[in-house]
Amino acid sequence: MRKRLWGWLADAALLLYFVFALFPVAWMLILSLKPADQLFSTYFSFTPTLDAYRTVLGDDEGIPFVRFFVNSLVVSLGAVALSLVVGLPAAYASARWRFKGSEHLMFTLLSFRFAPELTVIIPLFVLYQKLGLFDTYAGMVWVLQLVTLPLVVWIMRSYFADLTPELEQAALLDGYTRRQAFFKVALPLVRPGIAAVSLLAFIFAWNNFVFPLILTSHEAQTVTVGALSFLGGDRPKYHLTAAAALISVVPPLLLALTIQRYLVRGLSFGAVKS
Amino acid sequence: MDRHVHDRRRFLALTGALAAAPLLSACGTGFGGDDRDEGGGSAADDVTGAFDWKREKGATVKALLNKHPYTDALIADLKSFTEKTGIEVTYDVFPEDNYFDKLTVDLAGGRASYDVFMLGAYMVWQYGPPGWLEDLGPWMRNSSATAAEWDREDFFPNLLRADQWSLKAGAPLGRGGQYALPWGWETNVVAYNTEVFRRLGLKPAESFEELRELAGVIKRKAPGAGFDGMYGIAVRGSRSWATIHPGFMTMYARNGLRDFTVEGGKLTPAMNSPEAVAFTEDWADMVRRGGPPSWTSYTWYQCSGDLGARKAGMLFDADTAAYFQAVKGASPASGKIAFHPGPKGPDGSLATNMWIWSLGMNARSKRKSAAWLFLQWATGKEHLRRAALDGDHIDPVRRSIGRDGAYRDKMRHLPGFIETFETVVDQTKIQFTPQAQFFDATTSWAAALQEVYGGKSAKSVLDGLADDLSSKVG
Amino acid sequence: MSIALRGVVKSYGRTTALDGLDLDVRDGEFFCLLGPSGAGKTTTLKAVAGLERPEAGTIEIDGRDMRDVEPYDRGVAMCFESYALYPHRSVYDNLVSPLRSPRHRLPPAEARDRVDTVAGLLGIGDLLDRMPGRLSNGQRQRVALGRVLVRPARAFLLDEPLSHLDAKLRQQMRAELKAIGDVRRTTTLYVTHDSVEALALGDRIGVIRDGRIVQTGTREDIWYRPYDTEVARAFGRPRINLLPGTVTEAGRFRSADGAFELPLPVRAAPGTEVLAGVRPRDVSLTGDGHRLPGTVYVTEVLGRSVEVTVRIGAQALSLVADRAEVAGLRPDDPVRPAVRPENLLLFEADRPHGPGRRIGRR
Amino acid sequence: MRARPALRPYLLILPALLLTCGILYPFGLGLYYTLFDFSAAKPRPDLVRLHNYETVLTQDAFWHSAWVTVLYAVGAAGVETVLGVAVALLLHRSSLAGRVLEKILILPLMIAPVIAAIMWKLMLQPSVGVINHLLEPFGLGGVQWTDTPAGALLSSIAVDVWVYTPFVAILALAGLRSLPLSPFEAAQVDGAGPWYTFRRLTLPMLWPYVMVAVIFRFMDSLKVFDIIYALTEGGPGDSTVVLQIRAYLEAIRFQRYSFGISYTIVLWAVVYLAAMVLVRHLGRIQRKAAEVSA
Repeated sequence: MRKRLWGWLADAALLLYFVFALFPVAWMLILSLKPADQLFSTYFSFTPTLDAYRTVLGDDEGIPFVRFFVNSLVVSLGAVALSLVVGLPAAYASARWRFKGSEHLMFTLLSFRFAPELTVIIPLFVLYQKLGLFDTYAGMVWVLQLVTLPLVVWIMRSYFADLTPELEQAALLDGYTRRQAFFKVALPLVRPGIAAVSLLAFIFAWNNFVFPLILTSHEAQTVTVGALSFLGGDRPKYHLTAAAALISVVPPLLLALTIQRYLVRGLSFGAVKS
Repeated sequence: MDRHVHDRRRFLALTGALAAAPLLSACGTGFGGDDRDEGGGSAADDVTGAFDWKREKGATVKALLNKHPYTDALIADLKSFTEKTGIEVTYDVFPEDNYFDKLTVDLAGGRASYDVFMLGAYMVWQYGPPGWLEDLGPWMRNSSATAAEWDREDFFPNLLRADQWSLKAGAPLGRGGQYALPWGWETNVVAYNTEVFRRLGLKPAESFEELRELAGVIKRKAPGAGFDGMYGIAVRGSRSWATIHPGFMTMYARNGLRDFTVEGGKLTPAMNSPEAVAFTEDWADMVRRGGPPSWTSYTWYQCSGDLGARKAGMLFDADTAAYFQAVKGASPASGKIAFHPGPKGPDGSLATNMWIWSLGMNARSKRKSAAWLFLQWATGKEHLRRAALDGDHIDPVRRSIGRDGAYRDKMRHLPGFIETFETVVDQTKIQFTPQAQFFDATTSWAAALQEVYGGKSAKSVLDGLADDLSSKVG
Repeated sequence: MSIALRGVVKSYGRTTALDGLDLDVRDGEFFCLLGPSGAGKTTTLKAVAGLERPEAGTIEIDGRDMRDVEPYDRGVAMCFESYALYPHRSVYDNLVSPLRSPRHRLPPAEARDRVDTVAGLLGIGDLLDRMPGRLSNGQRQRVALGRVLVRPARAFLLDEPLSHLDAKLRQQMRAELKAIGDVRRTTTLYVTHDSVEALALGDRIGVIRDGRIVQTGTREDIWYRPYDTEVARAFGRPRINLLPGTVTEAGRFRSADGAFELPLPVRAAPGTEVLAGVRPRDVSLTGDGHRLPGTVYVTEVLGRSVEVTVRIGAQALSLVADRAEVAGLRPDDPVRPAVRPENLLLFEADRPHGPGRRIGRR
Repeated sequence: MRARPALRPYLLILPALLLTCGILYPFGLGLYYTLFDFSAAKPRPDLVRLHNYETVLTQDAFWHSAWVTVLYAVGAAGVETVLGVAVALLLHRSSLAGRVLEKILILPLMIAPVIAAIMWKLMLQPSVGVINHLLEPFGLGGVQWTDTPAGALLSSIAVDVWVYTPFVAILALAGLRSLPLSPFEAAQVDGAGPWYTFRRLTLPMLWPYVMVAVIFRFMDSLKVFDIIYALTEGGPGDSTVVLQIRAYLEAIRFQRYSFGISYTIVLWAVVYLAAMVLVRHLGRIQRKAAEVSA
């Protein structure tokens, strides 16, 4: 009897947290369904409309949100892909060999993750203008490495460390080269890790705000900056921002739901075994 | 100075190999405007011959614009500019929250990403001294570059003067270069909810004391009279430079108070004079007794939004802030908003501070001639009239539009709008002392205001502020 | 193919795995490397395979220095203790993996034949479509072995291939392993911690301890002439009896408590502290030899034979006898087990820093 | 890949190294700028060496901001840890509700923090905000969330907690799922109570997972910017001016580039050191946890 009471209490507590966690999202949904003139005059009873979504996806406000959406996809996927291409070998090397400077390099990489964006934003702006990277996909993909590369290297390193080296050694003795051993044996076995880290890196790249704000203007601007663009003018159009934010949740959410199982594993591996 | 130069050279030699090209930009060509030919005269002098709108046919002008109804009106009318001149206009629009960050970094980066951009008159003080803004004076004066129909005399003179400065801290506006052109503007007055005034039998305040009283009365009585959650007066309160310049600075100036005193080119903070301290205390007291809850988060949007949502009885802010709530169908309060010049100072002063959305030209632009044609058109009678009538480009910078019958017809349904505008327009000017640290000074000022509102002694807070500023501005 | 290691040193951080190891494996022989865990057995194998790079010393295969020769160029096949089966590939794909590699590539049909042959040989022909995760330990072990056997190799390196199997299966596999023709013909370096396995399989045995080879020799060498008490203890179950005592003036062994004396087959300096070793199977209740007076302490049935522990003074001596011989014995019954002097091994007493070495040659 | 084996790890790491240098370069440039008195007012800067740092470190404003930053980081990371672990424990009981809720746990993490802060600001708005509207029936209608120094700091932390608690919870949940079963079975056989099991088994073994979350969150919240920027802009007064807000105001709003960047460099140094200490600590507790589960 007492046990069941505790069970109910626990469920109630959990429910309470989820109310806290989900209410703002629900509220955004409500906002996004409100007509403009009922934004502040109503709470829960209003005349629902999909106008906000039509406005955001159309170009009525002079804000090409669909283009920003595509930009975000290109830039985030590009950043994740580059991080994987560059980060996987590095993670592999640092997991498999102890060599001079590896720990320093790893830690420096990690510290990027925690570096204040403002340190680099002005130098980067100058640099990008000079190199012609300002407002380009390439420029965004490069700067987003600050966000995605440390994540990829640190989490994947743990995955590789977790994988017994004997599998690759067996491949070497089977007559494969190191490169083949890496691609045919090690890589397929850390696929869950790759899935998880890709999702995480994708989310963080997708949600980044400061870099696209300063380093893009029109061609490569992303959804975060785009969603905020609805807040100008005579009145802030919160319903449009809410709709834009909800639309921009779709890609990471789809990604997350498809590989949720991997995600939990991915986080844990990267976390503890480093 | 010599020592510095020496040091710098040695340091450069040491680290030169490390940082190569962008490093040069740090000390030389990149930041700031020192590679301009400053003595060599204006690019405007290169324009000769008869004026021709089609002179730059085929060129493209790039504009950076703030998300604003004026901007919407401009964008809607761009086609006619292209038809008239054969110049294409591309533009980026950013929300106001990030607009100036974007513009500042862009200008500081020393690139000509944008040929023309929107800016406030205050930004001239920040962007002018580093040489980022083109002096438009030579362009205006060159009859080969400027059409006669542009009619400089048609601008309200105080607006044109507000964008002129000699780039010297403390020097009054209206002298020196023309660093931007007034395009749209706002005067700061009181707007109020006629419904609650009628229900409670209230009249607009004529003095600051009455205003404070009135705000308190509304907050006490309105909720009981069917105005759920209504408070007295909405004024800005967030920790931002933008908190100072509308209502606060207007009332401050009407009380005969100054931000700085200038003596022999030296600026001394004056926001801690005994009169200023007393006024600041009164202002904070008004907010406490009749202002919005969570005042310290209040920006333009919260203030105007509350007036529209019938949460605020009065708004002491830009007339446009109320206008956008007052027009038909914009908000629950539309049709029930009236305008009033606001309380007078002790000596009857209606000195009013203003905000001017101006258009400026990038000193580094490579298409200045085309950019000038664009500025000329955007501030010209033809576009501004269309923008005022078809769009929401109100508070005209040109007298001809203020007198225009169609415009007056359009505004007439807003009680008191035109009367208020005409009452204050001649006394409206920039009440601040021009100086490059304007944003630092007003941001700190807003923070100080918040502290006074939070209960700290106004004297000690403002003394601290003055102390801090005197070293920075001095 | 012969394998030779000379002064090989390998350490991981602060722990030294190989400490100047010397080893010679002759062409075609089945060489067992025996030692406790952590002795450096696996490291030795991996060094030979080229998977670990020694810090010092040389490794030669057929007289050729293998420094900087990549693993896939060394022509050796290795079976890992962990089996190292590719968990994401089927048994067939695991087996055929070497034959698809650039080095050993065979046309698919030939590879298929070869895999079928090996699978048949190991009795795993019906497992080919399974994933390794769904196999028993014994099956995995066979697959691992199969992956080694499927390709041409100049040497097999087998790392405890039977250790994870239960006793019965291990015995069976041991027999099978030796019977496989390829294994019989090819140089094989076999690592184990099980002395029975080593004795059963090895043409020669190397005993490794703390990263060095303690003793190398045939099984007879190891059995009859162990290098020290630890090697002696490592071989034979029940374990060898090591009785503490001293050498008397007369060159005989006297037990530490003075309860008995034994004649010694070797000469040793009088007064030396020694351990006298005799294997339980070399002690009998009924046969000839020097008889020692004692009482039965405990008896333990080992199947057809029985281990009897006899108390002689303060010493315990275990012996193995037929069940019939001990049928009537009860604890505390007096017995007189016989030890033949020629079966006695004499060791220096164990010291804190190491086991006592065998005294004398025979 | 046919290189000398000793060089192999370096070859593999080379692309990352190059990219790291590409990222390091602007950092170096930023660092270089701080040695000058570079601002809009002074486009031809002079070398001032460490003068900017001297000014930063002797400013009351800096120490105030540092203090606020630490309060924020400790508060946010602390609450997120406790709440995240609690949520993970509750979800781990694997009721049906838990399994459904787990799927949507990650949702707040997917909304850009800056947008989350704006939405919260809207909800916390006292006059038209929905939160006070909902609290009104309970007689709590007039809460002025961000209007007092303490309230503003707490509100910002609350938004941080909303966004990032799922991050901690997911990590902790993953940790719980990967704990070995045998110690728990043993404890059950020994008749240990749930509290004892939690304190002596679950917590020590879970701690490394949680610690990683704490490190990430603590480091991240030391450099918080967007949430505060969107919610309070640092007000009221100076009560929520964290270091990055100050740096932003100096470098971008007031255009004292060198000085503003100096702020961020100091912040980075602090974060770097804190990370070093915490990562080392993490190594220690990982070893300890290994002992518990062994």
